[in-house]
Amino acid sequence: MKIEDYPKEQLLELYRQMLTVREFELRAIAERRAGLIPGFIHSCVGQEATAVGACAALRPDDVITSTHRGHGHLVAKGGLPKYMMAELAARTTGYCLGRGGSLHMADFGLGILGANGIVGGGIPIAVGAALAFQIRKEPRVALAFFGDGATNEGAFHEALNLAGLWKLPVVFFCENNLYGEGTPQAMQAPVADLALRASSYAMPGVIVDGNDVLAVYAATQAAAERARTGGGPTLVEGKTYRQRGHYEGDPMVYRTKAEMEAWKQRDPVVNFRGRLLAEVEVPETDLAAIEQAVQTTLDQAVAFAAASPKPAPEAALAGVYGDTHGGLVF
Amino acid sequence: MKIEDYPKEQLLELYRQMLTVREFELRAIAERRAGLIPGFIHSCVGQEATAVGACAALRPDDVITSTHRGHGHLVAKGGLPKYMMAELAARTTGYCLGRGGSLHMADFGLGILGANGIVGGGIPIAVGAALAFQIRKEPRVALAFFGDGATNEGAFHEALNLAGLWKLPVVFFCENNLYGEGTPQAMQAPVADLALRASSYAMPGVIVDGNDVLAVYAATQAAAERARTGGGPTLVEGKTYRQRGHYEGDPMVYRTKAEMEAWKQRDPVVNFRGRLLAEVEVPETDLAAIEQAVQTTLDQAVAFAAASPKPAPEAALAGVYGDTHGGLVF
Amino acid sequence: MRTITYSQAIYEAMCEEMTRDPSVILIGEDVGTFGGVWGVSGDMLKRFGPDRVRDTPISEIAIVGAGLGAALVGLRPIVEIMFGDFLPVAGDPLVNQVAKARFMSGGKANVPLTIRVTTGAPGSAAAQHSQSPEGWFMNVPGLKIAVPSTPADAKGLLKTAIRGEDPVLFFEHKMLYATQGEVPDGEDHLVPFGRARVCRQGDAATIIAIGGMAPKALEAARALAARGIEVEVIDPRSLVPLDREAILASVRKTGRVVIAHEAHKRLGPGAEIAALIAEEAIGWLDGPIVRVAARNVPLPYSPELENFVLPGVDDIVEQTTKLVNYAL
Amino acid sequence: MRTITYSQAIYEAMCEEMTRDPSVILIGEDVGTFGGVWGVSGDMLKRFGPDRVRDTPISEIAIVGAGLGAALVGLRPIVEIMFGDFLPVAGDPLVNQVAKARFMSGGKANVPLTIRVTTGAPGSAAAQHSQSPEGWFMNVPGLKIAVPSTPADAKGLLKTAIRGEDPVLFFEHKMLYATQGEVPDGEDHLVPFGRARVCRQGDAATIIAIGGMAPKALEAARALAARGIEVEVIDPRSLVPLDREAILASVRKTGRVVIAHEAHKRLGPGAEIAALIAEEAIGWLDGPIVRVAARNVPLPYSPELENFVLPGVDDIVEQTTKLVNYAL
Ligand SMILES: Cc1ncc(C[n+]2csc(CCOP(=O)(O)OP(=O)(O)O)c2C)c(N)n1
Ligand SMILES: Cc1ncc(C[n+]2csc(CCOP(=O)(O)OP(=O)(O)O)c2C)c(N)n1
Ligand SMILES: [Mg+2]
Ligand SMILES: [Mg+2]
Repeated sequence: MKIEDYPKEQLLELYRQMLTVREFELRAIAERRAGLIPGFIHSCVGQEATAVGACAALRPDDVITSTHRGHGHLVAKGGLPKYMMAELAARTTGYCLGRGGSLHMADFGLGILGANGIVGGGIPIAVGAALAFQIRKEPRVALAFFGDGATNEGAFHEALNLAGLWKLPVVFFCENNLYGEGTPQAMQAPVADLALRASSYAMPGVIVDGNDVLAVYAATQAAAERARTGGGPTLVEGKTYRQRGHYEGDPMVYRTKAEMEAWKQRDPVVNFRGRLLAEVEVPETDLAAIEQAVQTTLDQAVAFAAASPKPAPEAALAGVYGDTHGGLVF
Repeated sequence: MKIEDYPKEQLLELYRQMLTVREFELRAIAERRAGLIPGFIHSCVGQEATAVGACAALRPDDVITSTHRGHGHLVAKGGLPKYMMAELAARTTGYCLGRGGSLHMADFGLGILGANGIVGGGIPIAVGAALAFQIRKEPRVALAFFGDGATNEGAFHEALNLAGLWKLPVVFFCENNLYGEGTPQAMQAPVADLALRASSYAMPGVIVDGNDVLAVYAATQAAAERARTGGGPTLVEGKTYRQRGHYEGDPMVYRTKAEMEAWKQRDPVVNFRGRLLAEVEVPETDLAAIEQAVQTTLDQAVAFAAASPKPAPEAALAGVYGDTHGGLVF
Repeated sequence: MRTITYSQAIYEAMCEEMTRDPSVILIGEDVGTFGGVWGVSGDMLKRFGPDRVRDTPISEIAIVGAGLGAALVGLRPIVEIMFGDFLPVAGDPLVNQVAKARFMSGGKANVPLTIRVTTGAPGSAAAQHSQSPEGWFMNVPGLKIAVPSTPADAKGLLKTAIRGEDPVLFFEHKMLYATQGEVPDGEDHLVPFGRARVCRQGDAATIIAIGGMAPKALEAARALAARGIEVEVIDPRSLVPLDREAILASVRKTGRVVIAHEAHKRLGPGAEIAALIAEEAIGWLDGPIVRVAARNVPLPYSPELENFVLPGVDDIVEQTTKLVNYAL
Repeated sequence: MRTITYSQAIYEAMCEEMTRDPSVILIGEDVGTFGGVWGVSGDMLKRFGPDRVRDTPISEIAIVGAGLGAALVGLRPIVEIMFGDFLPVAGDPLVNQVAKARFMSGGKANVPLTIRVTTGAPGSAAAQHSQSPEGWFMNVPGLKIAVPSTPADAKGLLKTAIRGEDPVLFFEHKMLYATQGEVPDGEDHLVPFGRARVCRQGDAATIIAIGGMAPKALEAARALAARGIEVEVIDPRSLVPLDREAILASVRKTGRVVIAHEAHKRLGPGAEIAALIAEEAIGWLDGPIVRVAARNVPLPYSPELENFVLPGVDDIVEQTTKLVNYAL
């Protein structure tokens, strides 16, 4: 499908979401420096198109599992910046009541089964959700996001094998951003195209330009459709790039300015904006309105977070178990 | 290479080894019933050709890691039946002084880095040995044996990736006997040819008739040569069949008599004997002499085991650590 | 009341709960066609079909991880791990995912996941098939740990686990499968977690015995009684939560404590019980807190060595006798 | 003697041993180009080359398993696992392979393998990056466990680990990396395992403090001294082997014990120490054995919550004061 064949509202929504992700990250980084946010941030700046394109192909009752670099996935699956920001600020109004932080945000109502601090940790979880959908004969799909580095973990292998074997409704979405922390992908695996690993599990492997939100959307849409109709899982690899450090503060000794510059030219948000103007003649004012709205959303998110209460210390003791067997101390 | 191109002594040696494996298993099973052997036995009856063919391609200073079904690997790598039988009988003269039993036999002098009770557990160990050979620039090879079921473990994936990435001198030998315990291979993975999983790690994958000792030898020989000369690892899949239960006592509800009968026709030991007689005209008397010698070896092994002392109970406390830091109690 | 085996009790608990609630499923290696390597699931594949009773590949990470994912969207999976020794293969899903999902999400995740696993030495199975990992995850908040020692407890605790909202590591002792016992009738025979069972009353000493050691402790108690020493035997039934009150009450009564488990002594579950008593009831003690446990070496293959390493009835009798004669 | 950081001490130990013995190598995630996520390996890739200092893929099973394989054929690998929280990812190689290889082979396998791993909460890193797993493997015979708290101990214990013949889990506390201390000169500064360090003498109570809690215990001791309470502070330096004698000797002297660690309280390493004392020195105790440890909940993200969960100097002071005033 060409860009001009998409409804204009859909294109604008994709832009709005990508911009929200981008601006959320930049704002979170700024607020971290300013002291609102206590923990680490692994930003997904540069990877907005994979998050937004993939989730655009999902329905509200589909589910995702996410990663340490998960803010984009959350926004794209419907997560609200204010609850995210409040979580980063460790407030009671945050998605996890301040207990989880960046690495563990989840919203089960939205089908967000959780970010994850363990590389590859979310992949088997998505497979399990898909198993439940299959058993209950629900037309729902689970999508697991993970990085290139995660494909070298045992969890990736076992999970894909199980899904391929049982033809589970899962989409495995690999965001190949060329690095795992400071180690280039080429020093982590002897294959550059991770999609080819799909063949080990009798599932299709698809490579897309991960910086092109429409390409990501189309590929994920096809994979989700296939999964939903009993065709089994697909491994989708989006080739992309992390524009900032692995974490904020990363000295980035492991890569060159030139490489970073080259990828900046392929910025998914900036380029999509350009295409909207050039290829489908969206008026600049429409975009400006979105940009304004996104800023407002984020201003409100930060204000909401800052105004929200910090948890009472003893709150740490709650929420470990669902049943306390008559109020036992554990 | 055709059978007639092999030196006769080599062919006879392959036969002798396969027969030793076969007879070792049958004798061990009998001695277990008779009460000499206390533990479980996972026999490799039917899989003699993979063990013997693969190890024939190795040099004495090459190393192997083995599995729960490892007696054949041990014999083929030079393990002596008497020390094996003594270990099964839990005697102080056994390979592990009676501490390990069937699942843990090892002889570091012979390059046998150990059987393993954990499915897939030995694969990363072989990779580590290969890493040492590479670093020390030694022309040595490590070979990991494992079953079809093991290819679904995370350890398999991580180990092959590391070996493919670093071009380590390893041969990954998958004995695909169509079952993992009571579960058919087809219910464990959505691909029947496990050799194809090699492509995920940029290494060649080779399929051989695992019941043809010469085919196994040739394939392993090529893989070992490649590894030894810096060409990196290979995944070799030998298609074979376990003729007896997963363990002795297995009711085998999961497979048909017909299937078992069909594979019996492909018995690696019986058929190789037939070929020796028919295709290279080995005199029956030569074979009879080998058969006699094997029986003698096993008689002696059983006698040795039975006559060997049982360990003193307190011996259990020794051999946990190499350094005791001045005799500390741990 | 019927008299059935421990194995049958577990089978019945699973079948009844699966009949009662369609969201209960069973997955694991060889649980289907094979009927479970320990024979526990038997004909469940036939009874409930391949959708709800699934043989899996040998992929412990995926099995446990998938159990969590299924639980998060509303199933109540029972996952079987054949040997407790293999729990470390699924170490990450257990420790970092299953245990923490609820807490990390601010209490929002529901994790009704039961992980059935065997424990204990079945005899000459050696170091990788004989371990007792009941304690390995006690330091990981978020998991519950059940250690039934009788058919009635096995059935009732398993039902509580399956109906509950939390992840449970359910340890089935291999040598107990064939043991018999009375089990209350009815589908609602539930045994609560955190409630110890006083198996026998006495005041000379308290023997706290875990899992497979509970029947051995009772045997020891009978032998001790023959010598005129009446001991109290307590089976905690669950290690997390632990019935602190029952344990402390008995200690206050007897003043002498022996803790028996098949796990290795060093930082086995008994260490926590000993530490608890030393912290909460030190003034009531009339002697050292004694642990009867496996020695701190891997489990050996040889029967003679294994027997030396494992704790037995004799060890309990001997240690208890010594303790009873101890004068502070 | 020079004053260097804990981090530098570890770096020096590795470099000196690699220079001394070509069979020592370092492998792990980002140990090379990045210089280690904690900066510890720094320029070692440049100094020793990519053969001996290897960045690995994110494959903890393979890393630890390969470390074992390399050790079995004569290398002395140092393997780095970035966070202690990830040890369960490599659960099988650690528990079933590395720990047992020697014993299972009848004592024949040599396993000179050092596994460096970080521990402790660095602040708002949440439940999967803040754990203190020092105790998780104490119930697994075959592993040694080192918990250095000073630069001198870090250097000396690491050298002992690298030169030794056994697998060692070497826990480096993240919050200690930047701390300074005097370290003896020379390449043969070895600190033996199983020899505790008496950091401060006193007779009012014994505080046994593990890893990151050792400096906090000393701070608490100074605060207590200001109130006239002179406590003894003991750092066990290794948990396996444990210096039973030093601990028991101090307990016999003071009669009061506080055990402090950052691991969760329930079956944390302190449980074993408490159980040991309750078994071997019960008659010497003048009060309960107190454990100051993290609460039994996963580590939270919020600083307020985290602070509430973790044990601090104040907790030690408060608990010790209470204990000293306790009358049996
Ligand atoms: C099991 C595990 N090992 C190591 C880490 C440390 N770690 C966090 S992110 C990361 C890199 C992940 O790379 P990739 O999967 O490509 O994701 P990216 O960061 O590039 O998005 C590593 C090694 C971890 N969190 N979990
Ligand atoms: C990690 C682990 N999971 C499960 C088992 C139990 N088990 C022992 S052998 C076996 C089947 C292995 O199948 P395969 O790898 O094909 O080898 P085969 O027995 O066919 O030789 C299983 C499941 C185990 N020993 N280790
Ligand atoms: Mg990446
Ligand atoms: Mg098989």
